[in-house]
Amino acid sequence: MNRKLLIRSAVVLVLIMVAVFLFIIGKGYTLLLDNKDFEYGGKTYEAFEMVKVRVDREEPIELYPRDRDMVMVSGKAHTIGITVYNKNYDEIGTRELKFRLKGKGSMFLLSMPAFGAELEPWFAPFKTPEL
Amino acid sequence: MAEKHRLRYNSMESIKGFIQKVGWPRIIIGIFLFALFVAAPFVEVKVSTSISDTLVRFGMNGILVLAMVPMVQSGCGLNFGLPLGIISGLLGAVFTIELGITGFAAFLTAVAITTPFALLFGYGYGELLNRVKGNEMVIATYVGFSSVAFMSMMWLLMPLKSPTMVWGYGGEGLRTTISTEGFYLHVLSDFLAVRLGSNFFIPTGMIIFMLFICLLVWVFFHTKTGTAMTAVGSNPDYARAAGVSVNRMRTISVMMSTWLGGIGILVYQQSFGFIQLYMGPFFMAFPAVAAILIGGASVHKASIYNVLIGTFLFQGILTMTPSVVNSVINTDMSEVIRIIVSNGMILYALTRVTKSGSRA
Amino acid sequence: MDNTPLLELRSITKDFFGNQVLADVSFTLEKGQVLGLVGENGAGKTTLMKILFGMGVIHETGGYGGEILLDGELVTFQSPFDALAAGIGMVHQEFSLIPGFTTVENILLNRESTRYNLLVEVFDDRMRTLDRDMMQERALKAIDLLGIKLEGDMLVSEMPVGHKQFTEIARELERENIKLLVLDEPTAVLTESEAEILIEAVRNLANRGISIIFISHRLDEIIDLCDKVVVLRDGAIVAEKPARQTSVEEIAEAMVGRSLEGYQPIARGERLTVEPVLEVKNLWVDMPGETVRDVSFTVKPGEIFGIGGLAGQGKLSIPNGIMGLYKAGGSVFFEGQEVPLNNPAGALMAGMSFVSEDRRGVGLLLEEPLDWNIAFTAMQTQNRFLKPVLGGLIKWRDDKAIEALAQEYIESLQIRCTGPSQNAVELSGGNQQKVCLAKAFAVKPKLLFVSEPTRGIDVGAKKLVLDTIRRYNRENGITVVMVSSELEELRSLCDRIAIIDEGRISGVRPATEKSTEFALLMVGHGRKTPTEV
Amino acid sequence: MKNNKKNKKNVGTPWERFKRLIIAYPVPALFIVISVLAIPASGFSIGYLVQELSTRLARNSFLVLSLIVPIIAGMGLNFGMTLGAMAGQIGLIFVTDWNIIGMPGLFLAMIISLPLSILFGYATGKILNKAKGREMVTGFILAFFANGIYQLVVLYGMGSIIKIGNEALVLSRGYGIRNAVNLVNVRQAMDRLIPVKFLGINIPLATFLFIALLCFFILWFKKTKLGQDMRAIGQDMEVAEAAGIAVEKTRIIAIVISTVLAGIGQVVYMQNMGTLNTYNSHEQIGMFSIAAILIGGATVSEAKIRNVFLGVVLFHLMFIVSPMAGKNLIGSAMLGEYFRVFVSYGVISIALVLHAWKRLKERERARAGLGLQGPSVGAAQEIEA
Repeated sequence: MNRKLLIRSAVVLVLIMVAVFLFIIGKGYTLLLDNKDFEYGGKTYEAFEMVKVRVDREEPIELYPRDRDMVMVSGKAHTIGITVYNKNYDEIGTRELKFRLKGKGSMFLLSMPAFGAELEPWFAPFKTPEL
Repeated sequence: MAEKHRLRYNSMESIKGFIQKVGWPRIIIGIFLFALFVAAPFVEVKVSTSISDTLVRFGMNGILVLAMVPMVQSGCGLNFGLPLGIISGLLGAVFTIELGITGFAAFLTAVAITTPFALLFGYGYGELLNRVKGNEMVIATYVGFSSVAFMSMMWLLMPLKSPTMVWGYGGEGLRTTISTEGFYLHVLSDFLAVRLGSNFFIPTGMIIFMLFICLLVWVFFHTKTGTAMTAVGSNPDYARAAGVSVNRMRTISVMMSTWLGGIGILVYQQSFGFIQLYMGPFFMAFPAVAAILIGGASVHKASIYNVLIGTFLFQGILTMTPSVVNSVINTDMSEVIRIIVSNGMILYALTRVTKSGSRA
Repeated sequence: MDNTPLLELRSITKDFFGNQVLADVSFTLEKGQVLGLVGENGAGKTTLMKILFGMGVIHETGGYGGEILLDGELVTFQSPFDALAAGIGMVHQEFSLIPGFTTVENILLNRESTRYNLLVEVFDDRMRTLDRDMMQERALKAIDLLGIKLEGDMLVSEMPVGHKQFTEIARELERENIKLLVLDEPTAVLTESEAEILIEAVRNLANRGISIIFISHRLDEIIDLCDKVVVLRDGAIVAEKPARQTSVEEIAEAMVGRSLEGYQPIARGERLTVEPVLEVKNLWVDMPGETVRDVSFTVKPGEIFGIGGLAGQGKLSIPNGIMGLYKAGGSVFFEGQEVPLNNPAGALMAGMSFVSEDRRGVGLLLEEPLDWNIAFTAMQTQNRFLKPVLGGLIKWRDDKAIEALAQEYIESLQIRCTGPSQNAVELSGGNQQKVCLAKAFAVKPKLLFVSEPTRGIDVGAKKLVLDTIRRYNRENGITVVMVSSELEELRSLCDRIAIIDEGRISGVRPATEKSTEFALLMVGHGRKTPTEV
Repeated sequence: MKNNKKNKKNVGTPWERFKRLIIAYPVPALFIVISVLAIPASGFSIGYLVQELSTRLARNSFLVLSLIVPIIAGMGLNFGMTLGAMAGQIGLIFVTDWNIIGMPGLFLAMIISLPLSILFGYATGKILNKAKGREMVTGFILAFFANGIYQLVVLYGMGSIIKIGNEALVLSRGYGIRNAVNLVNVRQAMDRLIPVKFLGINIPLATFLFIALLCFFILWFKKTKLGQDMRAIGQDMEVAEAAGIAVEKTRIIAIVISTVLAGIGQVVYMQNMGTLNTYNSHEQIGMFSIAAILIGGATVSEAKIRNVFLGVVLFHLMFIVSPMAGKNLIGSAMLGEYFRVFVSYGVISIALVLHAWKRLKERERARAGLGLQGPSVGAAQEIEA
């Protein structure tokens, strides 16, 4: 009888673990892709003239200066790739990174200039301003 | 000494007996209702309005609840098929308005038109229930539902002309709600009505009418046929052995219940002010069932006393709870409370161990 | 070989609330023996078997006295499942089979062969899947034990009765440890040829070392099959003999043969010459378990006519059929007028009345007051206790008259109650029976049918009830037809007694005839003699 | 006599055999006739209808399948499946609140519904055990009662006692879930998991696979000891009890299984709909599922998997075409609406009446004993001779 109890507890435990796992991989986040000037350490990183952002395997999004767009993703681990263009829309560089979202909240602000400059705090949780 | 002891013992016994007779659910509900009335003034609910509302609802719903009695008494179980009776009442109402009769005559006409429909429907319904003994309640429920849906089609198709009833333009068939104003609105309620100030009102006429119908039913159960009906419900085999036709008694009881349902809805309409067609009668059986059960009836035994007590308690709770609870927690929970109380009561009655299920 | 008997009962006693039903019952049963257990209805056979099986009703009523030894060891079974585990199987009189299951499924009901799978670990053993091949094999093995052939995948609902009986027995045999098999009236529902096959099968089992307790009313079978016969009467063993040393007559005499205190059979022969008041011709009644096929008899005015016979032979259906409670055919004449059958009101209005054997089911409105119970039939069929109101438009129930009537009967029949408004359900069995009698008398019948008037009531009440019946017969001149399983009760009260066997009258004799003669009629020995009416 | 009848089954002209088929399956036959008449009148193209039916089969089959187990156990139509649907909805509300997306969201909703369903099913089983012989009407009222409790929790408890973070879910007054919850995160997540297009028709393959899984489970389940016990109880409770089967426990298990499946089924259903009508979705589901399985030829005491699929197809065919047919024939779409409501309830009534009537007749036949018709003259003579 004890054996049965043990097995049942294990099954329940596995079920809970599956639930937690589903919670983690399924949790939806909104990534705000921002192409604005970014201030960090007293320095201003300017917005790109144009940048194509690709999160996971979604369609790339084009951002011009002062643009902000958003993508919905699930789970914390993602890849982001950007292709940066100059004024004449010539490609001037790319960067790709696998990363995990850190911090609380379901919205994150991803700064493209910061990401391009490989700054450490290139993304941060985003608080919706009170309406 | 011994005498005194005996007395005490007796009074203990009689309290126990009283509780047993009245039943815990009724005592709890009664106390709850009483508490609501006591609490009302403290939360700025006008007691006079509350009492008045309770009385109005009591008069409105009494006959619908009474429609449970004949069927329960004959062993057909709770009349979940009440919508069928209500439909006969609706037919009476609709044809009366089509004829353009007004005032008290309109009410009488409606009763007169309702009667043949109710007897006809009741006969068919009764014959059906005789063929499904032991499963009456669930089938009654669905017969009620089906008939409401069927009549919804009929309301659309009926070639009636009265402008009060048909949609003005572009619509099809009859309106979903038809005002009884100008026809028989309050013809009973206003008769000998007592008004004190702006918020106290006793619909004397309606209550008298309701009590009169109760009296008719009471008289019926004191006749030879009524006695036979009770015996059929109590033990069909006994009744058969005494030469009573069980099926005939059951059919009569169903016809009576159906007729009472029809009259009941007419009384309801004259007070409420509207005739509700289409899906209106759909759920009307449940509050009536709950009320009579709260009044102390069981699945196989019901009396006029159960009707009066039950209707008063149930309608009292429905009136008082929202007004008191709302003003306490500022929320309108009346609908939820109604659902939980009425269905909880029915559920309680259904799960009581009764022998009626075992006997065919 | 060891000599310990397989089963030994040592002074088993049992009472139900002071009512002694078994007194000092002792016997032994050897391995491979067949023991025939006989006795009248109510002699205590059923109770004895219930004790052996540890049925719940025994514990609920205070257990039993004495000891049961199985294989020399003292056993006390707490539930039938204990008894089954100890190797005792029982086949009840009513079939206990699932209609939509096959022979195999029924034989292995709740003992199916199963296969393991992983889900068993999480839930329980019931998640195992059925191993149908294995089940087939096991069931056929059990059937083989009987020495007969049964189709394994035939549905019970499509089986002839005999197959059902064999399926039941096979189910008990399939238990690995089966040592003792109790068969309760196994041949009652079988045809003669089926019964022969069954007897042969039982013999087979005995030869294989299984002991058998065989309960039957067919004494020929008992003599034919059993090694030993035990006769119970009034809860005590009155005879225990090897079957070879006894005869049907001897057993029959032992079964009956006791007289009721204060009553003696009397001859009132002079009455029997008058024109009959009730004439029954070729009556058949379709009452489950109590069918009669072709019954004709006459009853003389003022007579008490008894109808006896063993349970299930059809005696009960005679009054039930005539009074219209069960489907019946044939013809019935009362005072020269034909009585419509299948019409309770017709029979009542002709002047007949009926006290049903099913007191609580048919006889009473349990949840209504006594006065209603007593007056209802008279009110409905004779329009008494009604007051016309509004020029007869309404027939108003006269509650005062009803109460007065009830009060009158409460006094004259000594019904112990709190008053006419007490509900019938609250009375004791004997008082309920008196209410039933009052109901029957209240319609002022010319002829009264009384069915099993003393069943399930205590001794004191018994006498009162019988006295009442006799009083109304003697003083009011009511003709009585009394149906009873208790022969002595009939002999004490009746003028003539008809015995019903297998749905037919096997004989009508004056009550003064010897008990043995009736007993033989009951167990089928009248079947060969022409019926006298 | 009996053999005669049996032989008849396979003889006769095709027409006679056809007639017998109709007599054996009156309800499905009636619905085929209605559909055949109404489809042309509705003016819908066959392609459209097939697409709709494929969608609805995927949407409803799981729920309808959940009714089978209690029918096997002799408990009739499980009107209490509404409670399972509620559990499923509560699961969906939570995953929507937590913003769990796609298939993980669906599965998480199912897992959340699981303990609730088990609890509700257990309570339902307990209550129904107290109302043996009246299971259906009791289940029916229980569903209403539970609806009250559900409203109490969802309309008043959620957002006040139970924390709901997502403001979009909550009514403007600050607590209680909105009437309509947009299930944008999980909308058709399962239906579109494996996109298949066949002859221009979108087929929600993943959902169908999920349903197939349940069918296999049911088929397998019938072969288990537990399934066998349920069959035994369904046919004769007393005999089963006497044989040592734990009747009450088994009945509870049957209802628990049904409730759990209904909970999962409701999640499947809602992901297809995409919008949760917080206070209505579960109410209709019981009635529609029961009507569907009955239309498929199931009875109160017998149901097979094929009844489910046939029933869903026929019921929804009628559901789709009747408003348009009503409009085209009589000029009133409302008429068709009411017609389908009438048919849903009507078919349940007819099925219940047929079942009760049959049972009553069986009981009467049992009372009438051996089916004796009169004195067997031959036998009587034999004795006299």
